[in-house]
Amino acid sequence: MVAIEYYVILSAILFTLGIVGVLIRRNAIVIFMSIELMLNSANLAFIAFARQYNELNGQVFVFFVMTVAAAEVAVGLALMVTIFRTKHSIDVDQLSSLKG
Amino acid sequence: MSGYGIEDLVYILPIVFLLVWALVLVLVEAFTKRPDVTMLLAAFGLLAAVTLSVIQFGTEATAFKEMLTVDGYAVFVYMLVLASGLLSLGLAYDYNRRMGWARGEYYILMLFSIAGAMLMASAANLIVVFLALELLSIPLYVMAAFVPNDASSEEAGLKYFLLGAFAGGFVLYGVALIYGATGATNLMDVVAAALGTNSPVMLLTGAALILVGLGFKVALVPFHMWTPDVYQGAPTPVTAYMAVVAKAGGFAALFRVFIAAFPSVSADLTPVIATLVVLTLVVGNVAALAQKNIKRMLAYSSISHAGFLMMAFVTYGSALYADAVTSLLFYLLAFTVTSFGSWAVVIALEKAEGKGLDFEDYAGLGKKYPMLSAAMLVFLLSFAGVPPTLGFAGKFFLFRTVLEAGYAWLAIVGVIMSLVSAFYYLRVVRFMYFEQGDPEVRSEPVLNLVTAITVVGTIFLFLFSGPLLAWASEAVLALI
Amino acid sequence: MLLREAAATNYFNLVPWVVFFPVLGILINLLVGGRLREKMIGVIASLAVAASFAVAVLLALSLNDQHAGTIIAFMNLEWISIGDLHIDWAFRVDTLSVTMMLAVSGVGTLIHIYAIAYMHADVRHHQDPTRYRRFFVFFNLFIVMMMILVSADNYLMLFVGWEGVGLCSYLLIGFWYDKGKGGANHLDGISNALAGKKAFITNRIGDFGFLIATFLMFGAFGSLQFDTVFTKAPFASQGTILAITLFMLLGVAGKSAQLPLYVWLPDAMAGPTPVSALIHAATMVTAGVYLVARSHELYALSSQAQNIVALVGGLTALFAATIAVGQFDIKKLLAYSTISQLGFMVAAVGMGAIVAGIFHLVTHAFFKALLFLSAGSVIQGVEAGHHAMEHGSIKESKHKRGEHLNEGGEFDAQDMRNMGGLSRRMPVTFVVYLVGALALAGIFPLAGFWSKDEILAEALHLHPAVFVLLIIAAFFTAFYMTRQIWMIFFSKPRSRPAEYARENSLLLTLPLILLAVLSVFGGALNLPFWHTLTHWLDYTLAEGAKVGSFNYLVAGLSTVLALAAIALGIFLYGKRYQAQAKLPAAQRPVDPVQPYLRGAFTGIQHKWWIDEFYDWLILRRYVALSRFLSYRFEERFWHDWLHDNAIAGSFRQTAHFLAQPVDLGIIDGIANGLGTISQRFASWIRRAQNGFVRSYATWVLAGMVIILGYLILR
Amino acid sequence: MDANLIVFIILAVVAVGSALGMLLNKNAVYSALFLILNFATVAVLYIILGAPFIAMTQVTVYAGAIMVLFLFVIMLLGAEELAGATKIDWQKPAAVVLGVLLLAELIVVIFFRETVFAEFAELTDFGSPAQIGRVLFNEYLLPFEITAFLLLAAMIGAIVIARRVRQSPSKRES
Repeated sequence: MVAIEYYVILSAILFTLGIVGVLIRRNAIVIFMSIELMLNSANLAFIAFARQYNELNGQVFVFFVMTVAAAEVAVGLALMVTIFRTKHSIDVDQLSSLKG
Repeated sequence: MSGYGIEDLVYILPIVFLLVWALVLVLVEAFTKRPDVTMLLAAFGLLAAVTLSVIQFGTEATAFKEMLTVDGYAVFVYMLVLASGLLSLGLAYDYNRRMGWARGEYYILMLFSIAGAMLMASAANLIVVFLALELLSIPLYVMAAFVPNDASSEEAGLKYFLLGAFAGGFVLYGVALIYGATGATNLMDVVAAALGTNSPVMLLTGAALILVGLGFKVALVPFHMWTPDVYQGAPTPVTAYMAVVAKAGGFAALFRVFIAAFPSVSADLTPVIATLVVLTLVVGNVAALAQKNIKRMLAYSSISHAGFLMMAFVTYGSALYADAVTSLLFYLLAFTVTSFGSWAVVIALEKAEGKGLDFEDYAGLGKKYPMLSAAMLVFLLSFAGVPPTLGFAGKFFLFRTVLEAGYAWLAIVGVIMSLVSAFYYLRVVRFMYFEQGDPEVRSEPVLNLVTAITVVGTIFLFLFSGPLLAWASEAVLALI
Repeated sequence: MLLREAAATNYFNLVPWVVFFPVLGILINLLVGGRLREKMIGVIASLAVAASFAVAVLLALSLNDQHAGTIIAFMNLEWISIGDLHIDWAFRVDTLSVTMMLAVSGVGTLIHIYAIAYMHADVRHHQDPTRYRRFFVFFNLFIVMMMILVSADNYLMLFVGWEGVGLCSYLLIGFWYDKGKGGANHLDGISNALAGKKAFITNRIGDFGFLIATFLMFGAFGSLQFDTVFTKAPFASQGTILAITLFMLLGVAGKSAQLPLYVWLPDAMAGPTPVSALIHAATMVTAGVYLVARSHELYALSSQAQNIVALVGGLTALFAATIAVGQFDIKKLLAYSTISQLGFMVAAVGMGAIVAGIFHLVTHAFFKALLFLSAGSVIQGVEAGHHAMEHGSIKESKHKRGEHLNEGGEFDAQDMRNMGGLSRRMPVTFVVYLVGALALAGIFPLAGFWSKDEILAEALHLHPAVFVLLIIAAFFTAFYMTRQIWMIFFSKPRSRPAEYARENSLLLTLPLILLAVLSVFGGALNLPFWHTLTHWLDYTLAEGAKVGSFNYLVAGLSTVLALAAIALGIFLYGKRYQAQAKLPAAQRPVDPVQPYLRGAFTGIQHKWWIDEFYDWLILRRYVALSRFLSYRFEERFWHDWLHDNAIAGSFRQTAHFLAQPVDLGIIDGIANGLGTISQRFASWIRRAQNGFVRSYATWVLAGMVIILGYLILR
Repeated sequence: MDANLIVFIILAVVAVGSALGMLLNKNAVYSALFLILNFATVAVLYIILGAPFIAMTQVTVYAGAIMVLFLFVIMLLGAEELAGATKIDWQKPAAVVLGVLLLAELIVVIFFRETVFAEFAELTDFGSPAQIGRVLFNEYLLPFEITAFLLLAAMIGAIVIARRVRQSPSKRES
């Protein structure tokens, strides 16, 4: 069996990649996917730790996170559709009229 | 079979009632399509929840297998956010009708969000903190983007959503790391496990991630940058609502989590917190000096108030934490009353969505609308911490707590920054009283009522700072 | 825990607000007053004092439950700490201080309201409406200082208030510093600036005494805190106590206008009438009485000191009452009456009859404020008549022959010889004036009857000599008030302006009516057999207040004397005055009493030449000395520096500094021109706030990385 | 080398590679497909870690439902690729540097933590639907209920935003 550390480090890598994705992509939908990747990496950590502690709490948390992700997707995609209707683009760099 | 009893529901009756009432309102709205009816019913629901909270006062219990703690602290925040909800309804009702997009869903979403804030104040389990945070935030994303076909509002909504979800990811990963470090997410178990280790770096990292995520919600520098943009773009009643309720919920959770779960690492975290406080105070106040739009100015001002609120936090690990929470709750109360008042005045002057929000639009207000400008003066003085206003009492107790804890330098920074803040508040006063202009104000009954209540509250409650403080200090006792 | 303590259930911790509310009024008026409508300035100032009053009421209610009162240290700050001297910025809440607070802020509120209307006319009369705001700022400042004085918990804080009220008094006496009558040291009036200076210098002498007393106390007891001083006093030597109390008496004589330092008060009437009413009748001048009452434990230790204080009070009471008989200026007469009544109070507290003294202090505040304000109403009524006459609405001969002009050759609206018959033209003022006069004369059942009789009754068994002095003074009191009433309100108008005088607005008369009500019922504070005030003050006074028995003999005697004096007054000033007025000027006596008093009247009229005596005794010596030393220095100092800089200059500078930069300069300057650093910083922040959601996220990440880096490397 | 480790390394490489693919691909549709691959790989890891039920859910709900929704929206909007260039040039280098720093910090934290993990025992029937259900509805009933309201709120919010009555400007003015 592989040590739990490896799983946690994998989850840290995925978490970081998710963060970097948020920072470097302009497409709002891809940014959002990167956030999903962040949540997913947390899920991996939860499952790994659940295995470590031999308890199912960590697995149950993953359920909740998935629900939250689903809820965010519903709202987020709706927002993006609306923005696209108004601005005909989902480039976040073009959403910079509010500043200063 | 499951080990749950009716008492679990009774302990959190205000929240249960509010959520069930929101469900009822979904049906009512679906079948009547009458926003005003929904609004009235929502107001009734909030009032009922306030009543239930009053009954709740004095309860000290955990509910739902230690997922929630109901104590004076939680009930204080319940009342605060419920009252905020009522004031927000008052602000939104006239505004939404004036702008022509009144919809009943607005009030329903607000009820969900308030329930989220209340859950945050009660949450005794990190996973509940996360879920409550989402329940608070998701309706807010929608409300920020509520204005149809308005680029600013939609931009605000999307910015808030993306950054909010981003910060939510930090909180979640923090929870995961704490779970990994301690094998628990329940605050009691976390603190018990943390006490066994002498330098729990993973726990610290988890705590720091939670601090970042919640710090984003309450707008601490450098996690604040969404605030001015979103406050400016969102419809003003929503801005007023989130300025208070998101802060109240965020701070309520932050304090409970840190005091209950992370006292063992306070020595490591306190310098971080103090640095965040200083950054927040300086950036918030200095940036506000350069603003010309009143919504942005108030946004930066609310950032600086987050700094003041956070100031109480430096003592969280010491024996003085109870005083810190007392000052926090009191300051939160002061901020709530003052903030809603000032936003009410902003709404009164807002001609169309996004119009009438520059300082120039306030020129001549003092001559033409002496009552309104006097009210604004009171709010600005309270923001600046000038007696005899609630804001003064809030700052006074806060600085005293910080001094007691031995952070004299921090108190000095606070005092200097409140002096700086006086300048941008007084700029508005200058426009109101010393500049020539012809502002146009709509007199709307509900809005006027909110202004009147808050202006009376700002001064009148100040006279009863003592009893209020006593109340807040009782609220603290059962925190852990 | 500290916060718990702050949240006590009573209102004692509100006590700093009796001071802060007026401060707030000042701030508001300074900051935005320039842009407010004139009335709003007055309303704000009045509200500030009313709020102070409300706080005082709350304190009184709390005291009702917790009689012992308390000492509230403001923000737990140690005010001064030099060597052994530790003085807290502490407020004393006990029945005595709260009684004073109530009187000061209560009467103060009414006078503020009165001043809203009065000063509106007054600034126009003097053709400088810009000073309206300044007046209320000073007026509020006075309340601040008076409140500090009465709420002090130590002699040093009391001294701060003491000096502060002196400063305000001095600023307000010289309020129209560039106006005023003729040259210096004129028989009947001196220029306003000079009057201010006179008050200032006379008070300096008194304050000097008080300061020495303070030093002595610190030397003897090592503290200036009241309780500590009183605890240690019994162990000090007789000589020390006597020295302290007598130096203190000098301060009392200065502030409360007692012999021999009373001379400034009549000239202080140069200030606007609300000032005379509030500062020079109702409140500030009673500070001396309060000081003795507060220090009664010291005086109780030295019977000689008590004796001297009582005699000074008694002599002053009689002496000033005789002078009052010969005055023609409506306000000066009241000023001498005030001195006389202060003599009553000082005599009372000197004898150890603290309650009687405070009781009279409170009732006197009611009826003397009433009299002054009514006098102001009369003056403005006559001025209005004069104005109407001069500006065309009445085309008749300009002046009636025999009108009394002031030194500048102008019509004198304060000279009672120019009045007469005003009862029909100003009915409200007449009624309230009459109430005030009867209260002052001590007619049953008005307020003055009860308080004055209590003093007399106490004097009878404590100090018979003083009793004699006082009862004669009481007789004179009733006489000169009758004289005044008759000269102002009855018979026919003796000048054309008096014929056209008219009643003032309700804003002006309403406070008068309220004060009249207080003057009628004020005696209820300490009626015989109930002794409300006695029991109330009992909680504070060390050896306990003695519940005096109502002395029917004294009451009867004083009433009979008062009625006799009134009858005599009516006899002299009724028909006879009217008849004499018809005589040719050469045969006409200056005053109806002159034929009876002959030489004595000349003495009275010249105020027993005290001013001249002082002039000869002090000023001449002083001038000779200074001439001998350096004429130029003297001239420069007294005239140029003190007058031009200290009075005129301070007005201009203060007003200028406070008004201009605060209104526009500072706020604008800082907000628009921001210091370069903060401006650069702000623009940098604005640039970072570039509107791009991704860069915002970068900041969040950067913050996270730095925090984690710190936590790992720590 | 342990066979388990080899399997783990292969899966980890696939997971990181698909994440990088999502990150770097210009086309949003490919990004979404890479993310689905990533989720599927992680699901396999879940199975190894004794969470077969969660793995199922991951595939059906996450990869199956949510990501399909993403794809649907991308196609609907026609937003596969964005025109134009970014206006903030320093964003990418800053992101990479900060990302590397964060990762380094996290790795340090994970390796230098104090809680030493014990060797874990093999369990039978760990992570089965029945067990998860028992924990979910016993311990975590309240969070479960909260998620129900969360979904409801999100649903209402999505409907409010997406199904707006398109008003003509003149109607808005009135």
